[in-house]
Amino acid sequence: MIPLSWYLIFAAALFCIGLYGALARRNSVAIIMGIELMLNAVNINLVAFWRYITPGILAGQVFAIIVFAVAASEAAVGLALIISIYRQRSTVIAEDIDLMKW
Amino acid sequence: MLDQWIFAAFLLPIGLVIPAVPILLAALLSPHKPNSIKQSTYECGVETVGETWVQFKVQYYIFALVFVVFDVEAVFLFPWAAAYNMMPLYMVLEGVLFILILAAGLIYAWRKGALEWV
Amino acid sequence: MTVLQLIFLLTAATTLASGMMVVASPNLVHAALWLIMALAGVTVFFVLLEAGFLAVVQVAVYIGAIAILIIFAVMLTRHVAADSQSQVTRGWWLAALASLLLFGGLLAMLTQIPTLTAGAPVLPGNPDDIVRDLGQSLVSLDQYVLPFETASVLLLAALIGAIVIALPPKAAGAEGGEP
Amino acid sequence: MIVVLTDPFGWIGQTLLGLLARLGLPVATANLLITLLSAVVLGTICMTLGALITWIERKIVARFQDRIGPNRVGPFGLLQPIADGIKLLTKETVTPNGADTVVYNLAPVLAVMSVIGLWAVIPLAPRLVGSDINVGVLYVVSIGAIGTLSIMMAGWASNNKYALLGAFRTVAQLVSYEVPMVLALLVPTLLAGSMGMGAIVEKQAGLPFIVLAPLAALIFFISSMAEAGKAPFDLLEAESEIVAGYNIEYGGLKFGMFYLGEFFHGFTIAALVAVLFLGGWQGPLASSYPLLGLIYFLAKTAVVYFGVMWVRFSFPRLRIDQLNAFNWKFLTPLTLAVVVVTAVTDKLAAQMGFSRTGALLGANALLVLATVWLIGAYARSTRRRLEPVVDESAAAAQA
Repeated sequence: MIPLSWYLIFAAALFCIGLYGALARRNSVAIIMGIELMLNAVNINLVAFWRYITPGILAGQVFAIIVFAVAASEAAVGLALIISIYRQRSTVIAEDIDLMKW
Repeated sequence: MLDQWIFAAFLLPIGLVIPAVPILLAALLSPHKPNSIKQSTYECGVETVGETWVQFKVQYYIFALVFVVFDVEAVFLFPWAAAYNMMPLYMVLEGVLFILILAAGLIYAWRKGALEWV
Repeated sequence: MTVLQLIFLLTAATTLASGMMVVASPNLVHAALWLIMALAGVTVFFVLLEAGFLAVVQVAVYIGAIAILIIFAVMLTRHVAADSQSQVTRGWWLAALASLLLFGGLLAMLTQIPTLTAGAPVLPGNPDDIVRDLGQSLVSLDQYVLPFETASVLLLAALIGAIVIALPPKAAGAEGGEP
Repeated sequence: MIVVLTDPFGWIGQTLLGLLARLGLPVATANLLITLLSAVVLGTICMTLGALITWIERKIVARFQDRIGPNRVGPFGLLQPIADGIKLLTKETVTPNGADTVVYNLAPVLAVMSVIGLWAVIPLAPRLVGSDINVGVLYVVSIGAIGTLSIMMAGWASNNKYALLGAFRTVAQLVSYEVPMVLALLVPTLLAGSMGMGAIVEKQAGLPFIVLAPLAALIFFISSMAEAGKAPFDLLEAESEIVAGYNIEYGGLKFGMFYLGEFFHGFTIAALVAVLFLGGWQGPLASSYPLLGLIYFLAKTAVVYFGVMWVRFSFPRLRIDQLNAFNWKFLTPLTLAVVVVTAVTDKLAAQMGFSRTGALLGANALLVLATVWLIGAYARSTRRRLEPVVDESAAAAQA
């Protein structure tokens, strides 16, 4: 039988890979990919806790579905922003989009 | 429940192998005489101009965007539909409300001209 | 049950390797394809966790919709020259350090807790009931009806917002000539 | 001996299980082996059927066009697919310059897999279904997504602008038509109260769902035809507009695989319509004689497939703006209305004690009338808006 800790450790590793991608990549589309990885890691945790700890209560699955909706909305709006910025400034490098930073 | 998935778990890799075998076989059987004209990009004999990665219009993205939203909506609605038989009327109406809220989004996209192909 | 463990380990290794390629690949289309591979790996975990509904939803929503959206965005914002530039920020080692520290901390914490090594309990009821219960709990007033309707509003807002942002201004009309 | 004739599948399974048990294998391993074997058999049958379908389709299109069709190789040209296969097998495999080799070669394989994979959840006969998972309907949707992905990969990896442009158009089309398809799938789910294909077929014992939801069946049929890229929705290979589409740079057997996958996809959607709306293997005596069930299922599939071919060979190709307008401005709103109306009517009919069939049929009829009236009103308003532009001579010429 697969112990719960395996799922949690796997999810932690996937989350950290995603975190590195979101922090270190310069291209904003790549940053969104990193965020998607992190959201997936979270989903694995939610479903694993549902399966192992509260199989009778569906809160984990409902939460995972809400995460799907949030991930879809986030990707849709985020990528639309990137496309819009690319149209105006023809760059998608996150460091170059610093007009609002200072 | 897990054993119901075994067949699908077998069939999907087999679905990969079945087309891959003839392709590999063809790579072994067929003649191989490459030359630069044969391998050049096919554009009906016209010389290729510019690079392949031309910019595409944003319309493609808009369609994909509307699709994503409706796909996620369907994800919420499928469990609702599966539980339909044991629901009282007001629960059905909650699902209908969910659909109507998104229908408003479709109407907005329509009015905004996002669904036009230009 | 060792077969299941083997499947778990193989899938975990593939998924993590694909995840590494997502953050390491200089070619963004390749990164997106590796992302799809990683998402497919996560699907296998959902199947192993007996959440069949989430597994198919993962493929339909993530691979079928979000990944396509990402590939479209990559193609729409592509610079050939960008591939040869550095793909990581100057402080990438800080990011790597932070990720490694976080992973180390989580690992230390997870291995400390003894109750996590227990196996999964048997699921109550038959699998068809789980999806039905899910559907019913999404719309029953004392459970998740509020998140359910809010999700609809969130999707509506995302749709409207993204269209407003992505749609080019009408007056420009410069894009009409492009393919 | 009677058992062999009435329930051959169960008999084969039992015999194999007995044989393997005599070899000393534990029951679990033997079951696993039988599952693997049946998956291999199903995959091979799918591939063979795909080849056969090219012959059937060529024969029928020939009849539509007053020709004879393939008749040289073998009786009635039956061996034509084999001859084609041998020809494709010996053709030189050309990989274009600058192509992304791995992705380029993976794309046709994935395209075929996305079609074969669908057959895992299709119930072929009573007690004969590969994976009777409780989310079969959504499984169909998600495997279809892999097909979309394979086209994107093919277009991108070819390093050819027309291939990429074709892939973009194709993916935009597939993705658009997936919306009404998925929403139409809600209707059988709702009527059966389950997402499992097996349960949906069981629930159609008395009455197939096409009687309860004719509009949903029609919408599913149309949108899955567009998903399969069949004419009049075959813009993906509009040779007059974009050379050939996403598969320009493919030749030999790799092109053959795309072609085969597309042909077999047409047959698969016919099978899906048969399962979801026509009752699959349901028919007189089917539940006690599984072989009869398989025959019913295949007959229904064949009828729907003939419908697919009929539409295909009769209608001209749509323009891309018409294609998208048809989907987003007609099919999607209509599907949303169908789902809402079906859900509310069925529940109200159950509460007020009306006949379920009558209420749903009436609701569908009302919906059709409303749609026709709306289209008429729209056409009238368009005509009124355009009227000043039309000059007298053109109007006279038209009259």
